[in-house]
Amino acid sequence: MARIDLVDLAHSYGGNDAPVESFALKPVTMTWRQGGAYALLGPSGCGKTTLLNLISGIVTPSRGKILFDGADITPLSTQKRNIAQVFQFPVIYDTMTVGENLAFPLKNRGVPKAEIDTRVKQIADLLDLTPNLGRKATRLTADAKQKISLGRGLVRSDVAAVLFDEPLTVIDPELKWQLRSKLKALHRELDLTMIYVTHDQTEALTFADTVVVMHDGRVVQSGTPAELFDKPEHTFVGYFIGSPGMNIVPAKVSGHEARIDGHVIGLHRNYGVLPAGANIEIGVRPEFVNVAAPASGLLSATIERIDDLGRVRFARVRIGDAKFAARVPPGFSVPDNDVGLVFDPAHVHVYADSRLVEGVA
Amino acid sequence: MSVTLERVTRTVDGIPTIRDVSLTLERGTLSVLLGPTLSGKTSIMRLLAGLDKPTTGRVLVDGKDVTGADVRQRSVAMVYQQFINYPSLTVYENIASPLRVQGRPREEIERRVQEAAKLLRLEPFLKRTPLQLSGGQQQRTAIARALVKGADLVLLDEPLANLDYKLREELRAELPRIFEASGAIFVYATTEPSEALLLGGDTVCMWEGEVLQSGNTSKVYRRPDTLRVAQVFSDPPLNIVGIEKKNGSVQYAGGIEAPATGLYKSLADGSYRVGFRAHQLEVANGIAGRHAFHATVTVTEITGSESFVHLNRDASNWVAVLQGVHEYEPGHVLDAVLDPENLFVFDAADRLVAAPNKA
Amino acid sequence: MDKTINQKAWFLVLPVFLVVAFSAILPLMTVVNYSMQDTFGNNQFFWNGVGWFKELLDPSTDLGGRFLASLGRNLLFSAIILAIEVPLGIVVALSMPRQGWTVAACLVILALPLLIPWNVVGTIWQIFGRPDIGLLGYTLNSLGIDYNYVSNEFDAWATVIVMDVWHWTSLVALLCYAGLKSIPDAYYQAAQIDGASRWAVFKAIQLPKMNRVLLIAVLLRFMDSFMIYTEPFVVTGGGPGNSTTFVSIELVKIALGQFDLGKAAALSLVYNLIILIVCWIFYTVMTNAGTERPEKQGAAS
Amino acid sequence: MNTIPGRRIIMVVFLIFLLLPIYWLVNMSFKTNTEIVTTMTLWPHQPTLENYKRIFTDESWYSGYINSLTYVLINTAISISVALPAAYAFSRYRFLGDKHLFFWLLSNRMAPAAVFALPFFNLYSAINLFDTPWAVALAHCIFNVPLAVWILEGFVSGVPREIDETAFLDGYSFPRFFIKILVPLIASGIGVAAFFCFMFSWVELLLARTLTSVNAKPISAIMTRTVSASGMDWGLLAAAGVLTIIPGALVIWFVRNYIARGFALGRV
Repeated sequence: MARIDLVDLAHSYGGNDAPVESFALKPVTMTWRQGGAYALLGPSGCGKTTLLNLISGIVTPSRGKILFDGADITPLSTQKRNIAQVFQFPVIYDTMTVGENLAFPLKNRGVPKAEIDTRVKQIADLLDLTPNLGRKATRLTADAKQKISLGRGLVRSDVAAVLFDEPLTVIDPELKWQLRSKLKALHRELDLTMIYVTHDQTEALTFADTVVVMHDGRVVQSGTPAELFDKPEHTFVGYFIGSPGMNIVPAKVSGHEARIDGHVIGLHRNYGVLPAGANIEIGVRPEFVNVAAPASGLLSATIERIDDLGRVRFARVRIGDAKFAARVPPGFSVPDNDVGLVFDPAHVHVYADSRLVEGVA
Repeated sequence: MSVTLERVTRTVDGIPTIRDVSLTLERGTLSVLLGPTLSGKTSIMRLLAGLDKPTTGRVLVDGKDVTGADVRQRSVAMVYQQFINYPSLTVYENIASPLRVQGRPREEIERRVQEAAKLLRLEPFLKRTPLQLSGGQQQRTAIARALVKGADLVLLDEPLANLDYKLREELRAELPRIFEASGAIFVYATTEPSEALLLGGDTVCMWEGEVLQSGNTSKVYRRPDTLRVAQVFSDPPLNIVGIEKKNGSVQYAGGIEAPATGLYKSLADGSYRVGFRAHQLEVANGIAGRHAFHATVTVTEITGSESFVHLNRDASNWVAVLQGVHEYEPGHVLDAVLDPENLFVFDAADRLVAAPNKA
Repeated sequence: MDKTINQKAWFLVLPVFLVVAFSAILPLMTVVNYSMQDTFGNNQFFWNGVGWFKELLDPSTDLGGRFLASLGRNLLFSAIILAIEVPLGIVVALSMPRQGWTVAACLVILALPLLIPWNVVGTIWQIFGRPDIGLLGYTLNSLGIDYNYVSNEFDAWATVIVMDVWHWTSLVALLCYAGLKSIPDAYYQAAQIDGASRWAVFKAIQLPKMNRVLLIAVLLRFMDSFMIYTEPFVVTGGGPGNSTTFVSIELVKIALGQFDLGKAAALSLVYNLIILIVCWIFYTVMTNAGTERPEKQGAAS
Repeated sequence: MNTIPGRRIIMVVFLIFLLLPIYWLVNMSFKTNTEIVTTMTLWPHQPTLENYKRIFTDESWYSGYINSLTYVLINTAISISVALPAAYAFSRYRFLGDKHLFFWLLSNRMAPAAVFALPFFNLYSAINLFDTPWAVALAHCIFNVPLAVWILEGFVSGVPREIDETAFLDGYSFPRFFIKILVPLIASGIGVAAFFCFMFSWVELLLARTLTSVNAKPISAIMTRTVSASGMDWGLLAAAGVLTIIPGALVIWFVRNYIARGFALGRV
């Protein structure tokens, strides 16, 4: 179980002298504490798999270092890094039974047979694989195979970290949540550093206590699910986390007020004078903007559609030419075209060139 | 223009995939086929399109029997789950291909293809081949080709299932606008209740090759005929608990008793099954006097906007949903509270006897 | 989406059926016809019923003796070349470079012997092995080894076998290489993570993944070696004596050499029957190997 | 990780083993007959193009190449054109006896040429096609058509069925779909199948020699009869041999990524 430090780590498939903009992974320095559960979240092509491959040693970084518990393991091969990995599709040894699959890593290390058997039995119980131990591995369903793949890592008592590369892709939708809760329970029981790569926000936010959101090769924000939801530090995080994503609308901001399309919205903090020339926007989640009857003091918007999802209703509205989503309070009968928007000032954020501006309380 | 399936069945290698389905689709309507995987959605679509022949029963278009008709004579377009395009043609040619086959004049093809490309925001990609595009753009190309043809019947078979989470959300928000722009009959298959609710129109609930209930989407959502329909139309899964109604009070399976208020009041004595969706179960601490149950948290699934709390109570699994981010540690015991006004009651034969009257 | 049942598909298949039937079924009918008769040329035929078939199985008769002897030699030959070419092919496949232009270069050179007309292969080795003008023959003899494939039975066998290894090992290597290339990188990464040794990787990943292509390689190599004619005929003419007279060479001697139609036809039928049986065994094994899927646990939702 | 120690040496040794006999043939093809018979030289001391000149000028020699190319091209054309629709049928449909037919084709690919030598001789003489390229072309169909069907069936199965359905839904008729949509998608497959039909017909000797006598004589048959008055003319024989390797060597580069797939009957 290791603490992982990324020191100015970066990687470019086009060689080190290529422009930084083209790097698959822009330079990043972070520390992942020992025993933590981290999720690398972002759309396809954002560099999350590259980062995972750098940690597992499959790819050697063109720049920077990786430390396990302070020791520089960048030059070490995957084998010597003592990590475990569960891949996107189940990787099992077809000709072996489940038990032999689990015993394989220990047999390779020359561990005495008695110790192998006890260890395998222990991990099989942990992963509810005991009834299948004697069966051929290829005979099992996809989720059982992924457990075997995980089990091969866990049998090694000294594994530094367990890496997951979108492990639920081939699992049937109904079984996904069971495997997810199994992984979460394992993380609590085994005090293991776990790193989970996915494009699905539910998997990331459910599994990890720290989510690293990546976009275009850059780590955009790293924080707990609550931080990502309440205070996105970048407009992309606001857009990517939450469904529907955060409304991001250009506005003029000074002091305690933001001005959109001539209307003033009160802000929770004082933003003084923002850097000139920056692209100023305000961001607010649809959950914190309620639809109300049009009134003089309220910002007005024209309704395009009402999305009724049963437990919650969202109004798709337009302010000038900016699209906007707002919550329809339960029982509110929506007028046919114009409507007023009531903002919750505490959840309205201001962004300059897509980065969060911290106002003065 | 209407398309009808009349008492249609289909068996493949002896296994019945469609059991006695009758369905009528009118012009300009959108019908959502909602059901779990392998419930027969794709089979129904292939029968509507004429790609497969029914074992028994008939397929009618405007009353005329087209059961045996070759797919080429039918005016049908289909979008598959795995974004099917012609890999060797450019996006422009892909969209234009149905018109070229119909022998339309050049300018008309140009106009209609540009129009469809604009609707699906594909103008910048017209010269590329599909394999150079992202999954989302490939699926938009397939949808554009399906629309440009002006077919009377447009079938979409779980078109968003293979897309990234966020891409799915974006395209899902655009679909209503895209469908309104064309007057054809739309049939949209999905496993996700939220897509049915979002698209509106009618919903046809399917289960193992049968149509359980069909009708206006919000009506079916709010008035499911049977427990099975309610289950099909609930994500996360419908919570169920057995009850025994006896002289003015309700005995919940697992040992809780409460006065038969709300919807229970008008029930005759006897045993029933109560179904309630995740948002109908309130998670709070110690609200006395209401129908409250002690339950232990197994796991909390967080999507950002909502948190689904999986609970275990008396050996059955329930799911409650909360707005925003709420992390409950597994093993934590809390009170799950039911509102007798806001739940569904089904009789011993699983038929609906009581449902919440408000929206 | 499995295949739909459509009897109209026969129209699509008809051209193939007619062309192959014209070359296969029609001639086979004449063979069956001849196999029941005897003739002394000049187109006179005498009914002989199953006479020839009985003789074929009776080593004491001339026909049976020659057939069973050549069958024995052919099976021995096939066994030896399989024992050499399959393992050697695997080793060569494992030695292929991983990427870069060298891969294409190796592939082309490996494929070269497979593209040479079979008689030219014979001619090459006929020249190559001659002590006076052949590099091999000359070098061996100058090293004091008395190597002469024309007169010495062992040398003839050695030459024919080395020629076949030279001619066809590349096929096994190419098939195994294709099998290896289909293995996703994730398997090698998993093996690295599990600390597997070279041999463990071969036994656990590469061999199981190659068993399908190895099956095809063994089928092709057995079949082609079992019906070999041209190359040994060009080099040794079936000699010395009839030590390298394989079944096809014997058959051609009887059919086109002696024009003994009856005997040749009977031998052809038995020969074809053996091929058919072996082919059927491989076909069923191959199609079953392809259809073995992990069973889907739990009822389909 | 996925290769073995010492792989470079093994590869080099094996390639030398393959190239040595060919080098010796090429080396000899540039020598005069006297030099061949008198001294053992590793490269031609008095190189000559006489052997090649003889082949390109002597009608009885170059006609062999023309005859061979004629029947090989005819055979390839026939094999591919009949195999394409059949490959589509096997890939897309289940029909009465499809499994047996597919097996029967495989068994014909494996049929020994020796078995058919005599019957073909009688058959083609009977329909007086004997000693014409058509005889050999049709005879070679017995193993080339099955090969083409097996290879093309693999490539057609690579195209998802939904593309056929989308085309039919778009209104394509079957022939138009086949030519405008399917054929472009399996163009590489057709190229591979054509190369292997060409190649297997080009290398075959027994049937080609049995079914021809004078005016359709292929090069392979002419080569086995080069005993001239002054004994074996080795240089000429070597040159003729080298020229038969050229066609395969030229085209192999274009199908180098599909070599294994072609040889394995498309099953890889």
